[in-house]
Amino acid sequence: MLKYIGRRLLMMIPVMLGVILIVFTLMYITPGDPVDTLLGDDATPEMAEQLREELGLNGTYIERLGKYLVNLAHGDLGICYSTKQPVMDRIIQTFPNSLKLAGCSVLLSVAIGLTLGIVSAVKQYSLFDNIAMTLAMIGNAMPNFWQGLLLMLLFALHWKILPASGFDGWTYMILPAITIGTSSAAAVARMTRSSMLEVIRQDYITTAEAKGQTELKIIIFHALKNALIPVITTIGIQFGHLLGGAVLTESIFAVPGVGKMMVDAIKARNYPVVQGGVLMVALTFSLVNLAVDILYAFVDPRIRSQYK
Amino acid sequence: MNEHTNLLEIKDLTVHYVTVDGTVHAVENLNLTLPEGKTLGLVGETGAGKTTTVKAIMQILPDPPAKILTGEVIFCGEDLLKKNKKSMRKIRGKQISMIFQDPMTSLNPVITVGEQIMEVIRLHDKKISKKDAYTKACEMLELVGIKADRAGDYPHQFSGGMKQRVIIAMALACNPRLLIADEPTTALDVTIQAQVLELMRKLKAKYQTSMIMITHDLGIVAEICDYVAVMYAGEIVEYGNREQLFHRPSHPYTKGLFACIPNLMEEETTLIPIEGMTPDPTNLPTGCRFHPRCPYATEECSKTNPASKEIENGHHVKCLHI
Amino acid sequence: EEKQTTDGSSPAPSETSSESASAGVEKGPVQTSDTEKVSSKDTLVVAFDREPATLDPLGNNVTVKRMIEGSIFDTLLEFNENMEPSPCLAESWEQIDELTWKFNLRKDVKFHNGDPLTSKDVKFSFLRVGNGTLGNDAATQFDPNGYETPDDYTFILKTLEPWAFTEAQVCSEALSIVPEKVVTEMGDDAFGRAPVGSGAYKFVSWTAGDNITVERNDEYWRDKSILKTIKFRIITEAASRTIDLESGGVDITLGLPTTDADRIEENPDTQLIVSTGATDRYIAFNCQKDVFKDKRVRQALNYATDKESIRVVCYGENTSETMDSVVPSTLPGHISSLKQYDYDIEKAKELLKEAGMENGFEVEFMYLANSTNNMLAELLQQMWSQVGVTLVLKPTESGALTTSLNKGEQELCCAGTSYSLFEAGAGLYNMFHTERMYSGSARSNLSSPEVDKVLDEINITSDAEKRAELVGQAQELIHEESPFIYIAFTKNIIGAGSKVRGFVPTPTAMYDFRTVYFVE
Amino acid sequence: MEKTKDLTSSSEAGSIKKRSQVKEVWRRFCRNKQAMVGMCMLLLLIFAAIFADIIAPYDPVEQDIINRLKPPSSAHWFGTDELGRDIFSRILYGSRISLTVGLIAVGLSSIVGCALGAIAGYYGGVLDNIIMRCTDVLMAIPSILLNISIVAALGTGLQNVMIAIGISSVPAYCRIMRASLLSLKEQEFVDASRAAGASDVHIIIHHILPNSLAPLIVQATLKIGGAILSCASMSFIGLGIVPPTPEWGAMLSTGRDFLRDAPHLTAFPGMAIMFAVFAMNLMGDGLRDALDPKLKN
Amino acid sequence: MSENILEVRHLKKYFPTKRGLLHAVDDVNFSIKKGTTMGLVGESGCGKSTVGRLILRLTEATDGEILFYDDDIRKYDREKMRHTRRRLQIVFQDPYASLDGRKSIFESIAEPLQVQKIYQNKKEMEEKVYELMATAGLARRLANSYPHELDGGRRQRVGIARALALNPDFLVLDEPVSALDVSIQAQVLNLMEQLQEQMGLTYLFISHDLSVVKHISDEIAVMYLGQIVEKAECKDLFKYPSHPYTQALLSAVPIPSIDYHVDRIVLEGDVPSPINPSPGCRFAGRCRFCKEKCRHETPELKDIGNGHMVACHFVGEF
Ligand SMILES: Nc1ncnc2c1ncn2[C@@H]1O[C@H](COP(=O)(O)OP(=O)(O)OP(=O)(O)O)[C@@H](O)[C@H]1O
Ligand SMILES: Nc1ncnc2c1ncn2[C@@H]1O[C@H](COP(=O)(O)OP(=O)(O)OP(=O)(O)O)[C@@H](O)[C@H]1O
Ligand SMILES: [Mg+2]
Ligand SMILES: [Mg+2]
Repeated sequence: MLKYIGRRLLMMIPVMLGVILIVFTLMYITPGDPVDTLLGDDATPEMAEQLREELGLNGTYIERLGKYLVNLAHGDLGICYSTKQPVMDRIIQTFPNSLKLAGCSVLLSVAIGLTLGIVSAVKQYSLFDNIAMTLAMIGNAMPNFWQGLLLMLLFALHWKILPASGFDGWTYMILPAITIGTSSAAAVARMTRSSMLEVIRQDYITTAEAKGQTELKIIIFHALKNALIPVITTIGIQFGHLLGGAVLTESIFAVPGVGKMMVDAIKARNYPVVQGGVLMVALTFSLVNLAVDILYAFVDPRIRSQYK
Repeated sequence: MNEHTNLLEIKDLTVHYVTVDGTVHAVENLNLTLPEGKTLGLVGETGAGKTTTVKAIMQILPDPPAKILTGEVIFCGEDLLKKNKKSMRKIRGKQISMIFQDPMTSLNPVITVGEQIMEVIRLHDKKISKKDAYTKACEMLELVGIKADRAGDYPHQFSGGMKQRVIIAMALACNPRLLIADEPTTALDVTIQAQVLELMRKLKAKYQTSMIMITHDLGIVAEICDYVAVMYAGEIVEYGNREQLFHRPSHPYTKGLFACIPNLMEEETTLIPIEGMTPDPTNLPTGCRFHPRCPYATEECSKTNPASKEIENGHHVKCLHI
Repeated sequence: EEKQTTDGSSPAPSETSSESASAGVEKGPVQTSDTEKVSSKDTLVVAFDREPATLDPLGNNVTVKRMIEGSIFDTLLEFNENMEPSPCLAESWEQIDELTWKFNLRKDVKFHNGDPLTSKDVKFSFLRVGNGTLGNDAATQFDPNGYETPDDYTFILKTLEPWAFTEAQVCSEALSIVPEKVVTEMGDDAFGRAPVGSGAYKFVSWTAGDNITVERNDEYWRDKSILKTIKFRIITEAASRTIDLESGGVDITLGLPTTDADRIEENPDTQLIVSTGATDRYIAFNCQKDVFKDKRVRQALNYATDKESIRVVCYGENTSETMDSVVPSTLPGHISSLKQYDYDIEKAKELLKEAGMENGFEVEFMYLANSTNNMLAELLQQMWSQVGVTLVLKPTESGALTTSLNKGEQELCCAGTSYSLFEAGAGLYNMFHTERMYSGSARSNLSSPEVDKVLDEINITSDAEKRAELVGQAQELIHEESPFIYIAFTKNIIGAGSKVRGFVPTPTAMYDFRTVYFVE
Repeated sequence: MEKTKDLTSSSEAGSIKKRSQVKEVWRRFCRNKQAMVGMCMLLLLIFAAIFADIIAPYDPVEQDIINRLKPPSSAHWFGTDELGRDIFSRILYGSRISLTVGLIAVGLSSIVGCALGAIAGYYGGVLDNIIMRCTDVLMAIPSILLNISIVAALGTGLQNVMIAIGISSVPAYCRIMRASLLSLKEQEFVDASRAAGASDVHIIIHHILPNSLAPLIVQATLKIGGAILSCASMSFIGLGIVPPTPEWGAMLSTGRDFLRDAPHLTAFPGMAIMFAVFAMNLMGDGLRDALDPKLKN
Repeated sequence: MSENILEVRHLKKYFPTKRGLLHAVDDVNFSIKKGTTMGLVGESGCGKSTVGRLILRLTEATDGEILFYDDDIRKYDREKMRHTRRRLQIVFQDPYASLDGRKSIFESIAEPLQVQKIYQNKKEMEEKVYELMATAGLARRLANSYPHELDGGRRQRVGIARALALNPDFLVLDEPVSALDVSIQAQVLNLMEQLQEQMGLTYLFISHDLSVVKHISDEIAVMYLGQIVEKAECKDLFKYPSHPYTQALLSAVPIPSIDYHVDRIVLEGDVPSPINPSPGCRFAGRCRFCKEKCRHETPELKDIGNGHMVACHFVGEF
């Protein structure tokens, strides 16, 4: 197992290099000059040139890439063009927030999605099933900003039970987590339902029944664990996406997250921050994937025995 | 056959599967008795309704689509069909246990075999401690010839034969009075099959458990059954003890079955297969259900469904021409 | 120096003119009445729309940053309610000759760390700005070798040429006075994240992306703040800012979306504060492009535009004001007598015909993609189609837009300008002087010798009256050239909780929160 | 003999025509109630898209400033937008672009994704490793960055927007395809086909694809709404559809500023998107079932 | 020129696995005469299917020769192999798994004709398919059915029709009846025999059920762990089973009669792992007669007369 994890960690290196290369190239070919955004409107061309020199934007593609990689090898992600902070600091400021938010949303979506999915599967074709699956579809299709603002209007303005925006404590996390959570809950619910449906038709479920086990316990002890693999996969992907992709929700609820930081940086062509942010998200994404794979092993001994 | 008390008596059992495509008459007016401590072989083609019958005994038929229309399943003097869910759960696993058709899929792949055996022990003996249950589970494994230290292993770490033995251990864990084995060896290799049969025979001798053995292999029947019931399209067409059936097969279907098995011991001639296919269960033939495939069928066979006749002591045949 | 914003999403909180009930303020804050009891609440939460990159006065000038800086730092001079430079850190000042100015500093000023503020710090602050590369041109007119500190409380500065806006420039927050010792110790970048000044508030904390908190400076050299703490919260989403105000999470919201103004006014829990600012919104022809080289084409399209409709739809009937000149009505020298290009399709067609363009043509309109600008563009497109002009819309992503505009690639764009020095001349110079072509403020890239001449003259005219007159001249000339289509003067719309008292919408955007308090 | 029996029955049924697989799937599809509801919904949308010129009561770009932001009324069923345009007409016209974007972007990404996934899964080894690592990389890059760069490189315009959206969702399909391929290629019927002399391409197209379609269809139908929304978010930062072209996503984003005063600006395009997504999902589920001959309706 | 249609020499297949080389087929030699049936029996996992697949090159052999009409097909390139496939066909073990569940019976049978592009004319091809269905005893009306709608016997017939589509000379029958019910099994076996008579087909009949193999084969090879341990004429093998494993195998088959009583030789334990097998007789671990020698020396396949070959050191001694 340790060896397996080690190998997977090693495999992350080429992926990270690929991420850097692609992001670097994408940013390189995208028109727009960070200097224009950084400098005020009344800056002179000389100032611009000087700044460009200072930021190392004058080198060729290869020079710049090489320099970035060398710095990276020393653990240096560069300096944010606008705030002049090390990119690492900026990531440290925003990343935990995104992590918390993503974590909460995933927990929520798992709670909702699993319950809906299981009940739907057990009561296949019932009214509940139909309603739950329709809700899932709507939850999936409903734009986040819409849902977010509606939630905010209801909970913060109308009922005044939750704060509207900001990120000051766990109460602040509820609304954004619901906003994101419900849309990914839809995916989890659908996935759970279909994989549960497959499992409850298996022979070992009948075996458990023949032992005299109760229905609830059969579902919890026997069926769920077997149905979990595709659900975990979905959750892993969702988690990865939420880390850097909850931009709209982050800005609506004024959550200082890494997604918003990256989008702002992209708009300002703040290269080091974009690269650092993407790298961080990619790294976490890979780690989450690894965690998912390890989780597989926990859930399913057959997979466990493959990790040698 | 009545010299023993009957452990199980099935009377007029009718089970239908109601589906969109029509109603499957899986089991129709089925009567069956099993004396205490004996083994009954239930033989018949695929789809004859063997599994349905035993699932009806256990009351684990999927509902919907399955519907038990009429009948009684009297086990130890009580009609199981009248029992509620809860008391039925107490009987399952404890009084009657079942071995399913496919050892490869009957074990939960993500739970250790020890725990799976423990589960049934603890379900029916609420007082037993976890540790004792585990010890008991290990004993059961040893009993079926698997080393106790493998209790912590997962099903995929066992071979097919071992899995089947685990299932047997699980089924025997609570000393059931009736063990139902649904084609316990079809998925296994001949040599492994021999091992499993050997084991079952030993256990039967040791615990005096009554058993229903479902199979379509007459060879297995010859080996371990005391009584044989031949099923065809949801009905028992012939019932008798081993000698009666093997020496004097009387129903044309039973005869056909014997004729189409290549026999290792006898000098070979050509096989005489039973013509045609199992009838469409949603659209059964009128009269005797076997008549479209029966070489002796007459006009009458297509009209009257014959009643079961006792042609000798305990040998029942359902044919007009006996 | 002025601030131009090319985005027009929601007018950023900008400069407002004069104090409550005075000319610029249309809808002043609720006044204190005797029956109200002062609340013990002593934290004010102010929401604004974007996070400053740094709080170093040296950094790129963004309105929000200046406002926060205003509370942390002091400048030598400051604008009073009539937008005239008045004493601040400098008790008094005088012009010694055409180029030389002398400032006498107060002796009782201490930085937040306890060190006294001396002329050395002033010199250091001015030099820093001169050396900066970050687009700060606040000191470009000053002679870097001309700063003198004869004693601890006297500071002398020299301009390179005679320059009329020296006093106004000294008021600008870029020339806030920073402690030399602290800055040298901390380094520029770190100082920008945790500034130390001499202002009414001390910096407390900065949670990236979330808030910046400052606390009352109890050692302040003049009236201290009533409230103990101010928390500046960053809420980028306009709708969220409004909701947070309504739900009580925020006490003052800057940059309220125009669509929410009515709601805030009607809500008994909130109050609306509207004041005229010094911000223009206009559509700029790129005069260097062939289509727009001919003044008549520009005038024709000006006639073809129903400016009032655009203003009402995009900037709100009551939250903006008709723009009748490039100089905002609040600035000295503004003239309201210009003959407007009133919406007149016939006249437009006529002029186009004169210019030989009666068969119509295609123009590309480049603008920052956001919903306000989209509306503006769509309205314009429909209007111009009536005179045969096909407007090709090119909404552009912000990162690429500035670069394109700075290269003058656009044919037509929309933009806005804030006159942050409150000197029309300074703003006009940046927008229209040939010198400034293709710079960030000069979106029309106009090059006219007559205009240049007047603007040059304004620069060296120290007499305010005279200057105002020249500004009037410049406006006429520019108006005739028609480089812009005037859309609106936008107002500053501020929302506040109904319990907030004492907020004065100052003209400088360096809102002074010292007088703010709550009632029960 | 059984054989003769079957043969005799065949002579009377000799007229039985061989049905093609497509027809067969269609027949099963038609029997699925939900799928038919979904298809009717979609047909309605397509009908609206094609005949928008005829049905729409107003010109979708005709502005009427006086009547801006009017709530639904008999004159304007869905009300008017911020420039006084008829929202109903705009939704009708908008279906053209939105449906195109949804369908093409999803179609593109699913085709490319499937092809890559199929290659990776079928051939395995180094190729598999390379392709899968590439998708890992692609998955880790924020789609907004990808979209900005792709559109910046190719230029704005509907076509490029669809390509951009398509590319950023390739990895998901690639993964799904590969996963089902890994298990499918070991199946005996694949060997049977090979034993008959079939080429790899034949096997992938005729056996593996039809058998792995179910999860792909589910994924694709779920993604259609997402594609429309990402098109909107691109328009929102100036990379997508250029106004005044009506497009649901863009209408939704513009309406955002008026969410509280004129909720109908967001509600109707939002419902239109949901309607389309719902229709697609119903159809997708129906198609999945229809593709599987084992499931009878 | 020999009368052998197929000859296999030193056929080897080692699968690389994580735990080592899996010796699925280890030096297998046999030949089959035209028009006869060779039975291949052995426990699950002993490599029977692999042999069948190797012969068709569905799996590439590690080593050895496969002479089809005295020509080594292992040397053929893709195209030539594709053509040869017409003459070498296989009927798979599991009729359900070997049919694509989404293709109708017609499509499944037509596939070989399509991929080999035998008929340009659609009509002709259809006719051929119906003809094949008739040969295999399938009613025409089943053409539009799907595999799941058929019972096992009919499915297996589809598999057979499919294999016959290209008029092969040689058929590998990989446990064609093990998934079938006894009565249907008899039908299929009869059909096979009938086809062999009519078309002069040659079969390699793989099974683990000795009674079935006995019924259909002319010659039988018994495999154990990738190797052939005994090979003989059908009658000889049943009369004088000489390898201890063959004896156990024979005794393990339940006899559907209560008159015979066989002394069952129950083999202890399961089939040992074929990964990196240790030298010596592979059956040694389960053999009742195992001696010291068996553990070290691999027994050769020896002729004990009449072409009856056995690989055991102590053949005839017990
Ligand atoms: N869940 C179900 N729904 C509908 N029909 C069913 C269901 N289960 C079984 N049947 C039908 O009922 C009949 C009897 O099935 P059953 O499983 O009892 O047969 P069996 O004798 O056990 O066959 P096998 O030897 O294949 O196990 C068959 O025709 C079968 O198709
Ligand atoms: N592709 C493969 N990769 C690795 N090992 C394989 C592969 N195919 C087969 N094997 C192994 O080769 C051995 C022989 O397999 P094969 O399928 O030939 O057995 P068999 O005799 O046909 O068994 P059965 O009776 O179960 O069909 C087995 O141990 C199997 O696990
Ligand atoms: Mg059964
Ligand atoms: Mg095999």
